[in-house]
Amino acid sequence: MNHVTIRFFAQLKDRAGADTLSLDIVSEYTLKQLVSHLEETIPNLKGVLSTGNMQTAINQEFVDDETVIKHGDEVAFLPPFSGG
Amino acid sequence: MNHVTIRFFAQLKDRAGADTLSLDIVSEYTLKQLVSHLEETIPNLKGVLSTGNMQTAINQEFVDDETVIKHGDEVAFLPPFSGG
Amino acid sequence: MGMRLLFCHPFPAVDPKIMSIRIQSGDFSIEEEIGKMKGLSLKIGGIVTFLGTARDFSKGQIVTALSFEHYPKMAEETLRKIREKALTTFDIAAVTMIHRVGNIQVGENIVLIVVGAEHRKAAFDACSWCIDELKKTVPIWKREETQDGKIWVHDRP
Amino acid sequence: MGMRLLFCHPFPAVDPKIMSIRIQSGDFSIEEEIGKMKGLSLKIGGIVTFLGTARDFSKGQIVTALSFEHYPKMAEETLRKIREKALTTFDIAAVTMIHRVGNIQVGENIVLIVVGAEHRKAAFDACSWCIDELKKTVPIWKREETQDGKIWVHDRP
Repeated sequence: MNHVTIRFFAQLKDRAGADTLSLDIVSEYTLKQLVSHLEETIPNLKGVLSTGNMQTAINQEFVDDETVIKHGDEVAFLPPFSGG
Repeated sequence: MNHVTIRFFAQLKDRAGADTLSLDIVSEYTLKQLVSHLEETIPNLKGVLSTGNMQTAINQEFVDDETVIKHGDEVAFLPPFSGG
Repeated sequence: MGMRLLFCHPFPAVDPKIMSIRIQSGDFSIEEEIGKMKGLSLKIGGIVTFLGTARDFSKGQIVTALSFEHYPKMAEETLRKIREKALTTFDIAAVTMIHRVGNIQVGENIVLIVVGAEHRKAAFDACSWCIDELKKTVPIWKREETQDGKIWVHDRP
Repeated sequence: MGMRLLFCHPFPAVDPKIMSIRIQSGDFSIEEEIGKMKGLSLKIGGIVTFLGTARDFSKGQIVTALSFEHYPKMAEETLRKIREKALTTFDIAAVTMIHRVGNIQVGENIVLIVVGAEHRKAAFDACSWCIDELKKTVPIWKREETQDGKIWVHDRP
């Protein structure tokens, strides 16, 4: 059982209705599979997490779709930045 | 008789030993002639006022060598600037 | 001997106000940040600053207030990387970067970049580069309050 | 009626501290100048400043103090022209230029340029241009005190 923490920011937080999710994953997921899982589970996120301008970080480092999620990972979905 | 005021700045002031000179000129001088006159009169200024990097202003406007000095003019000799 | 130990601080607390990379909710003092930088080196002859402030309109809409959110740790770490890269890329002596988060009123300060160098050209280039990089790479998000409600800047139709 | 007249000021004295072009012997406050500029327009979203400070060395010599001299009226007028040119050349909203004269200690402020704009690129370009122009065209001269004595900067052998 892999325990992961999901973090949502900005508009994603509003859509997901939460800034943090705790998730237990039975099988070994890639990031791509996790995205599909979340988009199915949370209807408001459908088609949003998988758009091209979304970046993802695992444990504060940018990662790509094929990265395998490990136990204890913090997966953060980052909409386009607008600081400054 | 043309009465003119000469102003020296920075190193020129040190060389001339004064920041302001009051001068009565009998004939009609161009700036070039005024420079020759000053370089002859004040030995410390010899070859200094006529160097290429010296700028001259009459009544706070830049002028060239052939400008004719008029009664009441303020002639300022400006070494290369070093503000900022 | 016992008395002297009372004055020993092997792990002194770092005053957050002297740190050159900060994300904070409160305002900052430009004069104070410049003063700290001047105190670092008398070799610094030129200091270029960029101050971003909250404007009252955006894309044709009147903005009445702003709010910023960041990804803690990652935002600070990214700022730190920008600072390090700037210090090695440009001929500069010091960089300070501060970004506010939380609610910000129109006219208030949002972000401050201060770059000190021996010569001004490098300071201008580095300061401009730092704010560009900050906007591109630091996980911070802006929400604007307009007559249409509260809108995250990149979520407009 | 008579009382009200006491409060009439048809020709109010201009406070030199609010003027955006100044040559002065005393120090200036960067925060104050930025604050005044922000008060001018809520359209200003980016403010770039250049601060020139007195370094402790110059051309391999240790400098212990500085002194600046200017050509009154012409120096102010030239600063004014630079400001006007910047406001018409670049897409900016406001320019402040202040230069100190007289004796200045190492580490102290010498010159301040503040440029406010809707967008930062124009503010960076204009601020950099203004300080370049100031150095080239404003009749101000610097004298450095080194171990060789007091030397006007362009009078070195």
